[in-house]
This record gives sequence, C-alpha cells and structure tokens, in this order.
Amino acid sequence: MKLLIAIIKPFKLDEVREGLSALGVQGITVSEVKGFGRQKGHTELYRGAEYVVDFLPKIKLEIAMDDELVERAIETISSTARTGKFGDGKIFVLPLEQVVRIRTGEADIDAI
Amino acid sequence: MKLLIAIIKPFKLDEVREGLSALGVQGITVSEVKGFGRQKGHTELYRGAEYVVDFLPKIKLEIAMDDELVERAIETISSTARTGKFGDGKIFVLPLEQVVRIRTGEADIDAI
Amino acid sequence: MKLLIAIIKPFKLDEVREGLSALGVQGITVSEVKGFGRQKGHTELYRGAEYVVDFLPKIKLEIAMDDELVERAIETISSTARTGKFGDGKIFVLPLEQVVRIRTGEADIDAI
Amino acid sequence: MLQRPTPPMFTGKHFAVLFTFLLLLPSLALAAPSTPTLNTGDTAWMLVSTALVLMMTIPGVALFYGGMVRRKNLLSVAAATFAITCLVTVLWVVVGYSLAFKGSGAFIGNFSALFLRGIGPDTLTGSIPEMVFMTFQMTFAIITPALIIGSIAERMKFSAMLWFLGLWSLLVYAPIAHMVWGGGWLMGDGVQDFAGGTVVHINAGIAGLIAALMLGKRKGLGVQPMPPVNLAYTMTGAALLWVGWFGFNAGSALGANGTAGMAMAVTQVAAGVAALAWMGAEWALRGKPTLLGMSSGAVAGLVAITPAAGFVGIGGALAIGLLAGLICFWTAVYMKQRLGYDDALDAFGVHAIGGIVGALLTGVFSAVVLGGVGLSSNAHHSILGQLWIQSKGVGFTIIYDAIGTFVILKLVDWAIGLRVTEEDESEGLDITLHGEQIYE
Amino acid sequence: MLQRPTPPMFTGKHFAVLFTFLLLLPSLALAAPSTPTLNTGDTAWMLVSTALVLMMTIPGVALFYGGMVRRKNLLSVAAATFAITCLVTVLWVVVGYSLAFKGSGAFIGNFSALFLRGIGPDTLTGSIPEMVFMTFQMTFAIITPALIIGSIAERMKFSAMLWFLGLWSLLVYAPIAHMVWGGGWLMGDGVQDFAGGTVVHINAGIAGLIAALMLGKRKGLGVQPMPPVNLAYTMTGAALLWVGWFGFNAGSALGANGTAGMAMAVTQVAAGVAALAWMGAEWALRGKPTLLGMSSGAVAGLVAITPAAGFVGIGGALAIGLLAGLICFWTAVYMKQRLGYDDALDAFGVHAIGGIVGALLTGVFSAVVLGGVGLSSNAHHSILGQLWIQSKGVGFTIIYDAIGTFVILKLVDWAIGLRVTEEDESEGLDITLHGEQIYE
Amino acid sequence: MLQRPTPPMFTGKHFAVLFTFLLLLPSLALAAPSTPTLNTGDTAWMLVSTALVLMMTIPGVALFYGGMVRRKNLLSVAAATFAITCLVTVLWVVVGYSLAFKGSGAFIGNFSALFLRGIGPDTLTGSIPEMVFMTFQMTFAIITPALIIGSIAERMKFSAMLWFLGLWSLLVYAPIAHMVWGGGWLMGDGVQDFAGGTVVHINAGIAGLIAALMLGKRKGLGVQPMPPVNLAYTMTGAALLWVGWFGFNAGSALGANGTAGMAMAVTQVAAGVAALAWMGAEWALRGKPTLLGMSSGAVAGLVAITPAAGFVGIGGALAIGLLAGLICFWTAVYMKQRLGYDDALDAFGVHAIGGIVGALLTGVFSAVVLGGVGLSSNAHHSILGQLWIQSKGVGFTIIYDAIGTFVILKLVDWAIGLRVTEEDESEGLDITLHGEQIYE
Ligand SMILES: Nc1ncnc2c1ncn2[C@@H]1O[C@H](COP(=O)(O)OP(=O)(O)O)[C@@H](O)[C@H]1O
Ligand SMILES: Nc1ncnc2c1ncn2[C@@H]1O[C@H](COP(=O)(O)OP(=O)(O)O)[C@@H](O)[C@H]1O
Ligand SMILES: Nc1ncnc2c1ncn2[C@@H]1O[C@H](COP(=O)(O)OP(=O)(O)O)[C@@H](O)[C@H]1O
Repeated sequence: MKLLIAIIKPFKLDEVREGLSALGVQGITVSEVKGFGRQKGHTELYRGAEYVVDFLPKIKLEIAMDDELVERAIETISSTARTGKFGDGKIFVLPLEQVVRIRTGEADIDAI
Repeated sequence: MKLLIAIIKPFKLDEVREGLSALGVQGITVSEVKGFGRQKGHTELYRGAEYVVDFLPKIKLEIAMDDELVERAIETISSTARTGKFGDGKIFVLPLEQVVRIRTGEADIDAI
Repeated sequence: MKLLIAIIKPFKLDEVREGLSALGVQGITVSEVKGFGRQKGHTELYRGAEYVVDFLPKIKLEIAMDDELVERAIETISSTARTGKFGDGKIFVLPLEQVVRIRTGEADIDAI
Repeated sequence: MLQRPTPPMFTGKHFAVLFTFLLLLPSLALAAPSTPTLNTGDTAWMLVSTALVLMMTIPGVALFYGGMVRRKNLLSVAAATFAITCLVTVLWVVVGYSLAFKGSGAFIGNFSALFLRGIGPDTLTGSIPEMVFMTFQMTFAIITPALIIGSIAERMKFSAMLWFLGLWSLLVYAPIAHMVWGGGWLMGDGVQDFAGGTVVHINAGIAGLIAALMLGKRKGLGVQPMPPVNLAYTMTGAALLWVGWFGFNAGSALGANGTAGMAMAVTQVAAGVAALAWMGAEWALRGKPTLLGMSSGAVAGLVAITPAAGFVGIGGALAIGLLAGLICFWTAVYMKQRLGYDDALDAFGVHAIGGIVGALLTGVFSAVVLGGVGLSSNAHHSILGQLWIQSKGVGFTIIYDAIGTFVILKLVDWAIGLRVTEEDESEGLDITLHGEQIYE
Repeated sequence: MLQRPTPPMFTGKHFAVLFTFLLLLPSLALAAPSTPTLNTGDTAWMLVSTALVLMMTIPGVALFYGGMVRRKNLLSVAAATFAITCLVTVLWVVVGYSLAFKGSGAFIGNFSALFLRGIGPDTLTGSIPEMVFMTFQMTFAIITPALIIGSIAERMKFSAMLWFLGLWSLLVYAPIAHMVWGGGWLMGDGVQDFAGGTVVHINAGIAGLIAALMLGKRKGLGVQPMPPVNLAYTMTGAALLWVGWFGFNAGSALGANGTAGMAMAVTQVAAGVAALAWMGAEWALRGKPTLLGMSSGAVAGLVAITPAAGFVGIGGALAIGLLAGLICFWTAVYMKQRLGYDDALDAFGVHAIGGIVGALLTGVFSAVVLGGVGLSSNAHHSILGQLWIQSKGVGFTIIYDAIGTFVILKLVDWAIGLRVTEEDESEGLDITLHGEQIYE
Repeated sequence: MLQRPTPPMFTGKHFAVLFTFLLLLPSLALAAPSTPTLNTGDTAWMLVSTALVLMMTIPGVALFYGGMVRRKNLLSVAAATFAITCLVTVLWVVVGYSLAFKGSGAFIGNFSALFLRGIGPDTLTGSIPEMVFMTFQMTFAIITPALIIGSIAERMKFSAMLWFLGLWSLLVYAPIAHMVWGGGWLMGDGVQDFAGGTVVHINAGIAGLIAALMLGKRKGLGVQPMPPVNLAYTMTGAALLWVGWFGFNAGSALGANGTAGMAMAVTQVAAGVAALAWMGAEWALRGKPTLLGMSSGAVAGLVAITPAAGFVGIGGALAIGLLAGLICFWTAVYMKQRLGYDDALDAFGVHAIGGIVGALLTGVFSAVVLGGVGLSSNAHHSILGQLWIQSKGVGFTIIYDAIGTFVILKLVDWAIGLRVTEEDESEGLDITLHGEQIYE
C-alpha cells in the first residue's frame, strides 16, 4: 500500500476529487497548507510596510491506496490539477505499512 | 520507528489523547483536516444555492513512536475514537527512518 | 529520496526557510499544527471556567529532498529553529519512493 | 400628570416626571398646559432611543452572545436573536402592546388596541406620539426574551425556542410590564423601576435559569473546554449594549430633559465601575484581567443601574456599580460552578442577579440623603419601607415568571420537544439547524 | 407649504407634510408662521437621521455584502463600499446636490449651487438648516450606488467600479432624485415615494441587474460552491441597516413629529414580518430556516416599506412586509437560478423587486379605507388611479435607469474595461486589487 | 454670553456661539432670555452626541486598532480600550471634570465639583442639563487616552498602561482641556479649536510618540511581516469613528442649530476627500489602493477638520481634507520608516500630524474671505495673526504634553516597568496578559 501526498492549487480540488472518485478512490483527507516554491508570491501593503508573501495557499491531499492504483491515481491527479503554470504542485508517494479502519477494526486493503 | 497518522472525529480528540498519554506517548502533533469518505456530508443553503459539503471536519494526529508501541497505540486509538458510525476514521502506519529533537540534538528513540 | 517533516516554533519559520534556501532547497510545504509535548501549555480563563490548553501552535514543514541533502538539512533546521527551551520541535525523516511534478510530469529528482 | 388619564404612565417614574414637570414649567406656561402637545425635542430623543434599544438586540445581543459560544454554534445564537426580534415585533403590534399598556386591570391590560387600533400619527403619549412610545416599548419587549437566549444556547431546538419565547412574551412579559409600568398593581404599590430592572432583567434572568434547568447541561460541560469563538464579537456586542443602554435608561425619561441627563450620567458611571470591579476581582482571585470579564462587568453594572437610573445620584451609581460588578462576578464564576446548573452565557448570573441587586439598591439610593431624588410616598419616604416595596416587586416577578416559564416549557416540550439530538449538538447547531457555517 | 418656493419639498410627501403642519399649528401660532424658523427638535432628529443613514452604508452595507462573498473577496467589497462613500460625498457637494435639488426643470436641476454656493449655517429648508437637509440627502446619494456593488461583486475592476458608480450618481441618480423629490415632473404627477422606493431601491436594483448582465457570471458559478465567508458579518450588516433605516424612513418626515413616529413603527413592522415570511418560506420549501434568509427578508421588508413609510398604517405594513418577504424570496432563490443572470448578492432580487412591490402597494395601502393617510389628489383619491401614477413612476425609473446604466458601462468598458483577469478572479480581489487579505 | 459666568463656555467656539445666538433670537425673545432655560431639541441632540462619541471608543477604536495588530494581540488592544473607557469614566466624575471645567485658573480648574458635587438634574450649561454637558465631555476625556493605545500596542504591560493613561488623563488631559475649553489662558488668547484638534488629537498623538520612543520597537519589526489580523474590523472601526464623529464635531455646537449642521457637513466632506487623497497617493506611489489606506485617510480627514468644524465652509473642508490625507499618508508611510520610531498603529502619524494640519489651517480657512465664519478678534481678524495664535496653542500643547507624558512614563517604569517580557511578546499578549484568545 502507498500513501500519496499531493499538493495542488486550491481551485483544482473539486476537479481532482471527481477524477479520483471516478477511479474508485473512496476516501481522501484534505488540508489547507501554504506552499513555497518556484511560483512567485504576491505583495501585500500595510501603510509603511510592503512585503512579498512567498507562501501561497495550496491544498494537500492524502490518499491511502493499493499499490496497483498508484500509477493511475498519479495520472489522474496530474491531468486534472495541471494548469501548466508555476505552482501546479507535486505528488509524493510514500510506503504505507498498515491501515486500520477505526469503525470496524478492518485492516489494510479492506480498511482503505 | 513508525509514524502513525490517525484521522478521527474532532470531538474525540481529548479522549484519544488521554488514552495515548496513559500508554506513555509523550508527544503528538495535531492538525485540522477535512475528510471525504463513506460518511455522508451535510447540506448548506445560501439563498439560491444549496449544496452538499462532502468534506467533513476531522482531526489528524501524527505520532512518532517506537515499533513496539505501535500495536497498543492502534488499539488505544481505535477503542477511544470509535463511535461505530461512518466516519470514525483511519489509522495509517508509515516507516520512520530517523528522528531528531531540535532542542538537544538527540536522535531516534531518545528524541521521540 | 526522503520526506523530511519538521515541527518548529511558529516565529522561527522565516529563519528556517532562509537557512534551507541557502542550502538549495527550492520547495517547502508548510502547515499550521498544534503540538502536544513536554512544553507546558497556557491557561485560559472564561468566566467560571479555567483550563490549561496543552496544544500549542507549531508550524509543520514538509520537504522532499535528495538523500544526500538530508544530513545538511537536519543540521540547518536544528540550528536555526533552536531556542534551547522546551517545545523547539522535532524532525522526522521518512522514505519517499516517488515524486512527480504536476506541471511538467517530471519525476523524482527532477521533480523536487 | 396624574390627572391626565389617557397616556400610559410610569408610576415608577413618578418623581422623575414631577421633576421634569417643574423644570418645564416656564415653557409649559407659554404653551397651553392643559392639552398635551407634541414636543419635537422630546420626540427626537425618543425616536433615537428607540433606534438605540433596537441596536442593543440586533446586533448587540447577537454579537455579545454569538462571540461566547463555540464556533459551531455562533450562527445559531445570532439566528435565534434575529428571529426573536422579528417575532416579537409582530406579536407586539398585534396584541402585546394592548395587553401591556391598555386598560386598568391589576394584572393585565385588555384587547382594546389589537393591531394598534385607534393609534394614529396624531395620538400622543405625554409629549410624544403614541406610535413612538409604542415602538420604544416594543424594543424592550424584544430585548427581554432575546436575553434569555443566553441560558439556552447551544442545545435548544430553533422551533421550540420560537414557541417558548413567543408565548413567554405574551404570557409573562406583557403582564409584568402591565403590572409595573402599564397601570397594574405593582405600579400603584410604589415600586420604583425606572427602566426595567424587574420587567426586563430579573424577568429574563429567572426565565433563563428555569429554562437552563429544564433543558439540562450541554454535552461535555466540565469535561471538554468550551472556549468562546471570538471575544472581539463579544466586546463589540457589550459596547453596543452600553451605547444602546443610553436609549434604554435615559430614554425611559420619555423626554429630553434633566432626568434623562441624570439617567445617562449614572448609567455611564455604573457601567464603568462595575467593569472595573469585575476585572479587579478576577485579576486578584484568578490571576488575569480578561476582556470577557470587563465586558461582563459592564453589562452587570448596566443591568443594576437600570431600575435606579432616574432616581439616584453619582454616589449611588458608584455604589450600585461596584456591588453589581462584584456580586455578579461571584455568581457567574463561583456560584454557578458550585450549584452546577448550565446557564450557558449567564443570563441568570448577570441579568437576574444584577437586576435584583439594582432593584433593591434603588430603594436605598433613591433616598434624598443619599443623593437621590426621593423615595415613594407609599414608603413614607423611609428606606426600609421602600426596600420592602421593592422586595415585593422583585419577589412577585420571580414567582410569576418562574411558574409561567415552567408551564410554557412543559407545554412546548410535550408538543415538540425542547432539545436537539445528541448528534446535532455534537456537530453544531449552525449546520444542523440552519444549514450554514462560518467559513473564515 | 406650497407657497414657500425656496426650500426643496417632497411632493411625494405632500400628505405627510400637510399632516405635520396641522399638528404643529398651535406652536406655529406662537412663533411667526410666515417666516420659517429653525426648530431644534426637528434639527436634532435630522442630524441623527443623517448619522443613521451614513451608518447604513459604512459599516452597514460593507458588512452585509462583505460577509456574503468568498473569503478572498471580503475586503474588496468593503473597499468598494468605503470608496464609493467618499467619492459620492465629494461629487454631491461639488455638483450633485445642485443637480438634484435646485431649479425647477422637469428632468434635472441646475448648477446654481455648485460647491454649495449660497448655503450657509443660517439657510433653512423648512424647519431645519439646509446644510442638514443637504447632508441627509447626501447619505441617500451614497447608499444608492453602494447597493449596486452587490450585483457586481467578486469580478469588477476597482477603477471601473469607481468610474461607473461616480458617473452613475451624477447621470442617473441625480436626475431621478430631481424628478421625484426635487421638483421634477414625477413629483408634480403625484407619485408617492416617501423615502426612496423608486429613487433609491428600484434605481439601484435595476442598475445592478444591467451591470450583472454586462459583466457576465463569476467564474465557476454553479460548479463550485461559493459559501459566504462569515454570516455573522452579514447579520451585523443587516441589523445596522435595520437600525439605520429608522433614519432613512422616519428621517424622511424631515422633522420629529407624528409622521416620523408612524414611519418608524411601520418600518419596524414590515421588516419583522418580511423576515419571518422569508424564513418561513425557506423552512417550508428548503428544509431549514437560515440566518441569511432572515437577514435578507428583513432587508426586503425594509426596502418595500420605504416608499410607503409615511403613508400607510400598521395593516398596510403587515401586508407589504409579508408580500415583500415572499416575493423577494422567490426572486432571489428561484427566479435568479432559472434565468441564470449572476446578480451576486441580489441587489436586483431584493432592492429592485422589493422596491417595485413597495412602490405599487403604496398606491394601495395609502388609501384611507385601508388605514393609510390618503391618496394623491392627482389620482382623484382612487386606488386604481394611484396605482397608475405609481406605475408610471416605476416604469419611467426602470427605463431611464436601464438605458443610463447601459450607456455608462459601455463607455467605461470601452475606456478601461470592466472585468478583472481570470487569474485575478481566481486568486481573489483582496490580494490582486488591494494587496491585502484577512489573516484570521 | 460672556456676561453669564456660571456655565462653562468654549471660547474657541466664540463665533459659533454668537452665530447660534443670533439665529435663536426670535425664539429667545419669546422665552425669558435672561435666565437660561432647557431646550429639549438641544438636549436631545447632546444626549445623542454623547452616545455617538462613546461609540467612537467602544467599539470604534477597539475595532479600528484591534483589526490592525497581529492575531495574537487583537484582544489585548480591545481590552486596553475597554478598560480605559471604564477607568476614565470613574476618574472623570470623581475629579477630572472639576479639574477641567471648574474655576477660573489659567492652567487648571479646581476641586469644587469633586464627585460632581452641586450638579443635579436641574443644573444647566447653556440650554442643556450640565449632566449632559459633563457626560459629553467625559466621552472626549475617554477617547483621547484610548487613541494613545495605537502607539503602544503589542508590547506594553496592561497594568503599566492603566497607570500611565489614568495619570495622563488627570495630569495632562484635564489641564489642557481647561486651558483651551474650560476658561484657561489659551481660551482667552483666542485659539480656535472647535471640537478638539489640540485637546484631543495633538494631545493624544504626541503622547503616543513619546510613549512609542520610550517603549522601544516591537520585536521583529522590519524583519518579520506584521500583517493586520482583520481589516474588516478596521474598516468597521473607521466607519463607526466616522459616524460617531458627527457627535464629536456637530455635538460641539452644544445644540441642534445651524452651526451643528455646518459642522456635520464639513466633517463629512473632509473625511471623504482625505480618504480619496490617501487612497490616490497610495495608488499612484505604491501601486494599489488599499482598504487600510482609505480607512486611515478618512480618520486623518476627520482629525484635521475637528478644530475647524464650526468655523470653515465647504471650500475650507475640501482643502483641509485634501492636505490632511496627503500629509498623513506621507507621515505614516514614509516619514515613520525613515525616522524609525515604532508608532505601531500611527496615533502620532495620523492624530498628531492631522491635528496640527487642522489646527493651523483653521486659522486660515475660518477667514470670511475663504468662506469661514471669521477669525478671532484677538487676531485682529488677520490670517497671519490667527495663525500665530493657533501656533501658540499647538506649540504649548506639544511641549506640555511631551514633558508630562515623559515624566509619567518614567515614574511608571520605575515603579512597575513598562514592557512585557520578550517571551510574552512572542507568544502574544492575548494569552499572556489576558488568558484569552480568538478561536475562529
Ligand atoms: N521539495 C518540496 N518539498 C515539499 N513541497 C514542495 C517541494 N517543492 C514544491 N513543493 C510544493 O509544491 C508547490 C508547487 O511548487 P512550485 O515550485 O511553486 O511549482 P511547480 O510545482 O510548478 O514546480 C509548492 O508551493 C510547495 O507547496
Ligand atoms: N483512502 C483514504 N485515504 C486517506 N484518508 C482516508 C481514506 N479513507 C478514509 N479516509 C479518511 O478517513 C475519514 C473517515 O472515512 P469514512 O470513509 O468516512 O468512514 P469510515 O472510516 O467509518 O469508513 C475520511 O473522512 C477521511 O478523512
Ligand atoms: N512523538 C511525537 N510524535 C509527533 N510529534 C511530536 C512527538 N513529540 C513531540 N512532537 C511535536 O514536537 C513538539 C515539541 O515537543 P516537546 O516535547 O514539547 O518539546 P521538545 O521538542 O523540546 O522535546 C510538540 O509540540 C509536538 O508537536
């Protein structure tokens, strides 16, 4: 099993989620994060102070899945989240050793 | 060492934390996330617009721990976070290669 | 490749980021988390109620990097984030199997 | 003024009115003193006072209470306050005003002014249009049930709340208003209640306590922390209550005169002292002066000076404010914990207790020797005598209110149930009752 | 009063003024009735009304609208409201007031009072200083374009908005104000518009619709959810609008008199009923009573009672409020979806529709048999006759407004473009237009 | 009016008062002009003005400042504002009012009205109850130290703040108020300060600068960004300041008359122009028009028109607003950065600078040739002469204020220390000083 972590642009969330659902992904955990990277930030102004905010709002998805789904999930996320501009984000794949569904106690593949 | 990631219902946080403390867990990192899964969302209404909010508030716990503690931690989290209804959440176990305590520079088991 | 997760004190963020930039790190994902640990919390007062808030605001950094950078990154984070007081935080190192840059489809080292 | 039978009068405001009368003698001498005429200055002030008291409820109470609940219930408290404002507005013009201010029954008015029949732009109450008097009184009828929302917050059904407070406004508020202000027996008895210590605050606070007891505690109380979502809202609400209270208290002079000026000054002083007292007690006993404490103290002082406003001097205001601040601090912070009822936002602890403190002390500090304008002739101008009269007023209000509230709530419980489900309470009333949430 | 040519008069307020006049006869008899004198009570009330109507726009409209947009656009809406307040303030004293209230043209005033030439502290309008009348009218000229911001929210350029609404205030608002209130042909025709149903609300709502159509829909509308960032702000804004509306409607009596009292009472009643109606319809048809619904309903009621305020009785207020609540609910919730224009915050759905409902019903409920003060003599006191006059007023306003708005927007579009780039819209106007954001 | 010795008078308002007097002659002729009588219209307006000025501080200043600090310090700023309101309320009735407005000393009043001894509901000041005058003045005494909080935000101890501002209100504010308004030497000298340019704004701003210098900079200034937590709060605060300023400036006419009307109109105009000027300068020089800029500009305009309000015409208001907006923009945005003091929220940059601009320009635009009501006879009606008198007033205020503030702060520093620990500053004052936080 793998844990996919995807960083995407916020307004792409719905599209990505629909893409993943179509693929059979049944659960996703989402959080609001700030990203620092090649995409350049915006300037904020406060009376005397003016500064560049380098950390831009991003959405982080965490999705546990079976190994065989990984390739297709990466493809789906890539295609739905892509705008072609800086800051589209990344996908990270981590090994996942164990999964438990709290409600039932089911484990691993059954628990995803 | 392992990194446990647990997704639970927000109002269960205090119970889970107490359970883990009883087990000897000394550190936890918590964040607010939104979960999408089998649990059905709620409807929101705004004048002409009505829509289902699929992403429900969840709490994510990240806990680094020694391998031997993992089984008992899973049990504790499962029993304290369970309500038996959809949406109780998941526990993910990831391999953890290295831990450093910033304050002292201690590493691995000593650093947890 | 590794995924470094660092938990630090919020007001150290800028220093740490600058340190990592100097090292050649080009991307970081940041989130606001709450930490529970050895550092003692503060007390809040609300009319009849007084309680200790154990969860303190922390910043979590996630940084994907090449294996060879890991050591120096740990050193940089440790030295810039250290105050010497409880609560300075932790660094966790996780194995990272795959990375994809959504914008270009580049993979692994090229995608970081 | 006692010779003019038509306009409703505030016997509680006997002295204040006499005073004003004497003050206005020269100008009245110019006009025809026998037929009441509209005074534009008085009317201007009462139009404004009406706006100010409405502002106390929306957005005042809505923000004051809204900021104190948990994030998931913020909108539900605001919605309850807003809906009650609208509901009582309608009930009042349909029947409430008539029940409270028409007829000469000892306990309740009559139905002669249903739908405000007979009141037009030219009907006067004293020197102001009766429509202004009616709307001014409406804002009091609105804020009183709105205050009760503090006791029932975070767990009552919206529908049950509407039924409860709607019925309460007709069956409890209107009669008490009639008895104290509209010509009923407490008015004749000599009770001094300048702007509503009994009618508004004790009344709301006791109903709140009964409702809190019947509803039971919020799930998790004492186990989970229940931090207020945004004390900046609460401070804003407290500040708007304070500013609006000038209309509440100084407006109760029913004119722009020396009594109104005096009422405004003592209102300001009592609020300030009470806030400092609560803050000081908190600082000494619990280590830190909080914004919630100051805001609560200010409201406690405003509540306590309400019955006294037109009657007492600056010394009285300082004393009443100080005592109200300390006593309400103790009630809300210590007594509540000890007794264990869940008066969520302290409608009882601040409004009933502050109201009782104020109503009794009005009987003390109205005395001329203590800088007041004088005690009721029914009390033979003795402090003990006035205290006895005040106690009767307070006691009767408490008993009538408690019974009335209990009966209404039993009825509503039987018909539709009072409390939301456990799950809805967990998830929060904003989403489950109203389908909305704060996104910021 | 028709003999005194100098002070601007509200022909729409003919009856109200006559009424007041009769009411004041005794006091006027004491003073010299031939030369107008300043009445301090009237002046006090108008000073306050001016403050209240300003409060409706800032912070009222700014919060009401600001809470309804997405988080990333909150400040942009507040900034637009604030900037328009400032811009119209200047335009009004430089030329707007003169265009609206000076001279006797059928369609527009003249330039005789540029920079308020000739108006000093001692110039009177009726019984109040003309400076007060001018500032009171300025607050109306401010809120009208501010309401339009609701239709164009979340996608218009700030610079284009300033040009559009600045020009609109001179080329559309000022002429219509002149025609209805300043001595123009609609005033002579007998249109009853007590406080601005046509001039303010229909005018703003139609301009909003045209602008929404010309701008096009927000990106993602109907696909992505667009949840309001903070309905506590919206509730606060609605409440301040409500409180401020007392100045708007009762202030339009231009004095502290029985008409003002009546106007205040019916304003309160219509707002309450309309909020309950919208909330009830929502509850019945969509399952839950929302805070946004109540707030919207209250505003709809306030809009609809605006033209009627000084003319109708309590029965009329109940009827107007009920109908406005239900009809505007239907417009904003159902009709908008069906027709598909993106009137983001329903300036058209609430203000134009509510204004039309109110303007027409004013012609019905002003009738003496229905509890009102009477219909215009031009209508031979017949309801049908008055309805016809009202319809002409409404119809003319709609046509003139729609054409004027269209032309101005075409011009601005041609000169600098109306809409922000797609990227700016995605990222949010707070950052991209103003370089600021909410951090909480 | 100089023959009547009892009521406190505003010599600065000499012309305004004369004007009003002439205006009221006909009505005064009817009453007995020799004995002052209560005017209900004037009283109504002053009751309202008092409420409006209180609203400027709570919630006005609390929200204006609260929104500008970092999230962790929001409540601490609100708490400071609220606590100062309460503290000054008590100090004022105990001794402050007497020091400022009783007796004929050149520099300070006397103790004759401790605890407001001798002032009852029937005591008049001009045509209004003295209690109303006293409470109106109290709200000025409250807002002045509250403004100073802007300079010391995010780093001063709560206890030190209370001692500092409490002492300051008695040792600095009361004497200056006496000198300019209460019969002291500056009043005799012919200084024109209609509503408090020197007494309130320059006074607060200079004290703020001294305090900012003595406290030192906030940790991390210039290194870490310090984004304002919620500019919607700041906008709301600015709007409430604006609305409340009608009470501040038009209320300073002490009656509902033509001068009040004029003061209100020029207040509105100056605020609008100054906001546009600041916004325009920002747009041109820094690329974007911000909501914070508009709000700051409006306040700058309101500050600058304060001393001029009853004296200048529309032309003067436009000029004063324009200059105040531009100059304060430059001070707050450029000069502060260059000089490097940490006047956190620009109490100095906006209030002192705006106040100085206004105080000097009052000496120019009051001239009849420039549309004003006329210059002081002490200045032989020459602009240069009046400028010299104004400069003396400004200069003396600055010097006295700077020295007084310095001494008080040294004392408080020596006794309990001024600044929180570095750690508390890092963690934020909300938690460390008040044990509370915003949870939203
Ligand atoms: N090495 C990294 N480790 C963690 N997160 C990263 C890393 N590089 C980029 N990110 C995340 O991905 C986002 C997009 O990256 P960026 O470099 O701006 O553009 P692009 O993905 O188009 O190359 C960043 O905002 C950040 O959240
Ligand atoms: N495959 C998954 N990957 C990541 N998070 C998941 C996954 N499945 C579920 N979750 C998280 O667990 C939460 C609960 O899952 P859900 O399917 O609603 O109920 P249950 O855990 O009872 O089966 C979700 O809200 C989501 O946050
Ligand atoms: N075992 C753990 N698993 C996950 N996070 C931890 C763990 N231990 C500590 N943390 C995180 O690190 C932060 C600092 O830890 P703490 O024990 O307070 O101080 P120190 O790092 O100085 O020992 C905590 O607030 C928490 O967020």
